[in-house]
Amino acid sequence: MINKPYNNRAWLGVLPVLLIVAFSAVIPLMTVVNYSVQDILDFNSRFYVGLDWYRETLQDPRFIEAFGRQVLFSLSVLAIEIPLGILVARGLPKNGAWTSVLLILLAIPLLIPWNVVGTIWQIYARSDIGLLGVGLNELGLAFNYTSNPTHAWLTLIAMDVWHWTSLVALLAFAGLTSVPPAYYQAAELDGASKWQVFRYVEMPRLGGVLVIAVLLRLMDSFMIYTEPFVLTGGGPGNATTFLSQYLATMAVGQFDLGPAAAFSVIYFLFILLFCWIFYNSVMVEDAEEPEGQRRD
Amino acid sequence: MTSVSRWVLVAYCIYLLLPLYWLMTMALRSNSDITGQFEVIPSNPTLANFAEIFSNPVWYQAFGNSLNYVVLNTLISICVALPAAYVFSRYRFLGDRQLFFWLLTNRMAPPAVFLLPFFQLYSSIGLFDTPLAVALAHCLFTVPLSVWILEGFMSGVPSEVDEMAKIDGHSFIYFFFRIFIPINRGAIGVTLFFCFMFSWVELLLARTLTGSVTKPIVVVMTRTVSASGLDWGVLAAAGALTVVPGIVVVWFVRKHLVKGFALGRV
Amino acid sequence: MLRIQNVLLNPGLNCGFDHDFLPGKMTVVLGRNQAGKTNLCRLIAGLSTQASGDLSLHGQSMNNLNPQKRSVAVVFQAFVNYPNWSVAQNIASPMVAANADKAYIQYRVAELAGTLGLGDLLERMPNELSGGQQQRLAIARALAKEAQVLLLDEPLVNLDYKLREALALELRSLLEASDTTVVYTTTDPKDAFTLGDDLLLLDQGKKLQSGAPLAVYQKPTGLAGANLMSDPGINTFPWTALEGQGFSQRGAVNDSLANEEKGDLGGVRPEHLFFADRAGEDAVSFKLQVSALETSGDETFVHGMVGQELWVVRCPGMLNVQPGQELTVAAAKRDILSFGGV
Amino acid sequence: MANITLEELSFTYPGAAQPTLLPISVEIKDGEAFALLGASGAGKTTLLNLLSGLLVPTTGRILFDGVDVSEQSGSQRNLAQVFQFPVLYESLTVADNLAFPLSARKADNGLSGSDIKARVAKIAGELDIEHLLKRKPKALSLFQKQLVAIGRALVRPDVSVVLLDEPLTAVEPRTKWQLRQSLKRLQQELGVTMIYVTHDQTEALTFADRVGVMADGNILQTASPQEVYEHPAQEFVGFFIGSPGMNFVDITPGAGDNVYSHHGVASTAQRLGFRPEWAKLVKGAVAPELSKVSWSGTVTLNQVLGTQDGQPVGITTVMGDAGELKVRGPITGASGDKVVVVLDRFISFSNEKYMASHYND
Repeated sequence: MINKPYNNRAWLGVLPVLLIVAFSAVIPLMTVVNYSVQDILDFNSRFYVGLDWYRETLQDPRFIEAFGRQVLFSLSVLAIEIPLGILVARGLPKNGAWTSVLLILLAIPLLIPWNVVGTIWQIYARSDIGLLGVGLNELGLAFNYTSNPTHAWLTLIAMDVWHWTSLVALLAFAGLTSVPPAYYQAAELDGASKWQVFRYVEMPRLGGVLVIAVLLRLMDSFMIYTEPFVLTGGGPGNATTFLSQYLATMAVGQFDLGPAAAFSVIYFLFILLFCWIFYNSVMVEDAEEPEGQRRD
Repeated sequence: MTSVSRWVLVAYCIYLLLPLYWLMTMALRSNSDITGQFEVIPSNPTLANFAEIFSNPVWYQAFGNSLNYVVLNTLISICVALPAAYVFSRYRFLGDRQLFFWLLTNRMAPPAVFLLPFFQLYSSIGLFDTPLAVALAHCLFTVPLSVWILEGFMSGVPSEVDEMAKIDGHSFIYFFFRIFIPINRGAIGVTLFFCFMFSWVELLLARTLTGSVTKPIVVVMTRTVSASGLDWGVLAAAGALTVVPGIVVVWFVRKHLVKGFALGRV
Repeated sequence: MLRIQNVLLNPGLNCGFDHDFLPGKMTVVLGRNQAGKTNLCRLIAGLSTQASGDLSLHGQSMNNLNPQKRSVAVVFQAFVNYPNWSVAQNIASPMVAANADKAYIQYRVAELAGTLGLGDLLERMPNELSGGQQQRLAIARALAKEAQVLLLDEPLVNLDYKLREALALELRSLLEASDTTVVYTTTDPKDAFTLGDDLLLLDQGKKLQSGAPLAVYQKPTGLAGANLMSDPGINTFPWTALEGQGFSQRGAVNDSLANEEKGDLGGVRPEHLFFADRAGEDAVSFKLQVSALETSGDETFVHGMVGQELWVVRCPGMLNVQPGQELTVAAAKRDILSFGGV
Repeated sequence: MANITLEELSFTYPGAAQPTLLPISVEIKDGEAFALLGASGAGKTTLLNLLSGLLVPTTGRILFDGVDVSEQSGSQRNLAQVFQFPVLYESLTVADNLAFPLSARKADNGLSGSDIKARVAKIAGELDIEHLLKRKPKALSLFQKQLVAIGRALVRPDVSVVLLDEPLTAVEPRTKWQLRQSLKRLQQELGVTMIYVTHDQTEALTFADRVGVMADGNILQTASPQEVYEHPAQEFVGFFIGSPGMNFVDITPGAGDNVYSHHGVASTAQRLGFRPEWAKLVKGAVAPELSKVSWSGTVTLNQVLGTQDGQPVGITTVMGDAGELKVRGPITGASGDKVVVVLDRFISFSNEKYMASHYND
């Protein structure tokens, strides 16, 4: 695909997408921004309040706590899933019958509806009927994620690792299998150690794929809602109430539109930032390696 | 290094399978049996819970409702995304990069942000509690997702194929439907799968935009959580049933699965 | 007859060129990489390109006809076939587009597959074929269109040299009989002689000269044109090297036109040089310091220095000449080209 | 540097019906430049992978200086390989790339940091790529990258053999001959045993002291370029080398004395082979001298390839009772003329094997 001709008639192809997505994105987003700068008592009495709601939200201690918890959650999840994913990918056999079986096994958690993941872990970790819960208690740790915040946190992280590490593993595996066999052969002939093979042959190839994995995981974990809602409902207390959870309660529950709208806009801006990083890292046209044409 | 990673792989697979095993055992035991005594291997498994789901209208209607809007959403997304992805992969045009990026921001947008406006929008145009409402709302992420994945696959097909068709004398329509789409059937398969999964899985918007008439399975499952006197067996069975379609379909799209997850960027 | 007028092969150029392609004949467009060969093909076929120019076929303008409407068929450099269609469907594609009737398509596909050695591969998919077979399939499809103009853009460059040799001759016999106007682009002067009834020489988007292969070979209009017609290119020398060999600059038999690049210069083609054991009085000789040797069996290329210039001598058969030797090498006076400085 | 012996070496891919490589016995002397020439699918890559330790032989043995290495890995055989496209460590500079084979084996070759630097500087000097030492591979052209890859293969002073798998494939045609020349110069100067795999006859005949011509998983002939060109051991070798290759004509010499027996052609000979430049064209329908082997026919195609002394020179294709023959020389006749192809020299074959060379004195 060396040259893409410039052709504005191409807009015809893009119009339907624009209409549909604009209908479900632009109009609602405008209403959110609209609400975020007004105080609305009822339909016909609303007046402009400028950035008050933003200031209020940013100073709202519950927002800051929820934001802190969200960042802690996302970082801890990433810190586990990325290295674990690479290790799992390196453990996978490159070809042979076992490869496709293992790939499908790894893909299963990614295909389970998010709420069912919450349900599975809810059943699995309960201290009365759960294999994990009962097991841990047998070992003498008074484990109860419904009452103890730390236990709740650990269970949440364990669940997310269970749910999403496979994505990192599959992406890393795709990166590893894109290494032409000649590189491994050259390294072996050089007498490179296993560590040197990983650092000088595999890592340069993994770089691009890992950026995608990190950013995808960061964005998805940053807006997580369903699994914590099912597992802990944000409890005990609001020990595990993250941003989406807090915004959902504010927006639907108490109906104070202004702060909820401001909160939404702030939240969306964060996601926009991650998107921009993801877009620039993915769309850079890195020069493809010429594989040499197989002649016949 | 590889021996360590081989051990990590084995350990992780066990870690992966245990909860699934537990879900299956729970689904095969009646609620009283579960709360009765703790067993690792069920002594008297029964299929009562599954029977309950298939007989109780609340459950199977919920499955039906979910399927309703999910299929609708998937069809809309794929029909709309195909021409757009073709155009993104073949041409440069005014604002193409910005539009492509804007689509990405919608795929990544937290549903919570759109909760409030959607609720107002759809109720104001009288679409509340209809499958179309949730289908259209989910288009917010399934359409961008489809465009990105399809564009990733389509830019793998050399543009000489398009030019060859032109020179052979085929009209664009003939080329698009009889040559281009068959070449990309693998990509379309995996895109359909991802739209289906994303729409099937989403809870927040589905719960907000549906009332009693079109209550989807995701809502039924989470609603029973908060009620006291919870029937674990039935819940586990329902969970197991929702896992099945994923596993069945994954076999067909396994070749392109990873590329799909990476939004076509691998 | 295909006529192209004020053609600008890339936007940077200021003056376009015209050319008439001999109807029913095979014209070879010879030029280095990036000379604009592919842009020319895309312009004639009507595909998107930066090149611009007026095209007319049998008098009617083709400028604003889309590729579907132009009676032009193309074979690309990379073997392009429809991956989702079988060999038979691939060949039938242009006829299906022209909605010819079924029986005729059936017959024509079998006939074309036969002539191009794909007879027993009709049900196979393109990716199951070898490189040579894939390109034969692309050629069969191009012929199936029965267009008045057939463009072949360096079709053989990705093939093994033995396959290239065979396919070049096959193409020649296939296209000689037909009354299609064929345009064949290449970087290899050998193709120019094997396939070309007429030649068009391109250099950085500009037309150097055109004409029959032998005429262009013997009467290059400049250094660039002369270089294109020999592989490796022309050996050049300052006129002073010919002192006392009874040779006047302007007296050269084939006094070619002035050339702007390097000023007063003499040139001799590698294949016109021979080792000096039989240098008669109608020849000139040079001192060659041998630096390297290349042989392909039927020919040997002797690389060496003559004064400050790097020369190549191309002689038949195998030679046992050692690097480091100093030899005298000669060429007939009539083979000396002179490029007077402007 | 090692002397390499292959004894009845063959290979069958698991699950394949017949062997990809038939039993081969060849001896490659220490410091020799050996070329494996064959079309795609002739089995040269399989043989290369057996030599590099990637594949284990089905039958036969590989000996490096008399030691059986058939089961050993590539690194145990202490060899190096240059691939079709440049294989470099993207994250390391050129200098580190060149030093890597030495530093990675520092334990057993006992070289100090300064020895390695000196060795790298020497190799960089040989390939005149000193100005690239500080750069990363990304910043180099394809030609330069392949030069560095060759440097990596030569940097180990004790390398047993260097295998080259069609190293010029990805290089721009115009610059191929420069890379060929530096490779040949380095081989002679460093005296490293090199095995060069290619399907291009010019690369093989230019580079090698001896050429092994392969077809259908077998080495048909192993001889010097001159020998392989002048006296092909099999008809395929005569056809494959040379462009166009050898002409072949079926003959039945029979017992009595005839033009064939005058040239010492054995009665059991079945075919004659002659290269286009070993024959001359004579105008007219009848052979001038009966003492020479000749066939009459009509000219069907004139391929001009240039001029000699102002006269067009090239390949003339003649269609006659002996089939289609190609003759290289001055183009005299136009297509349709009656001509006679007179042989100056030819080779007699019986069941496709070389019997003898025959000359017209």
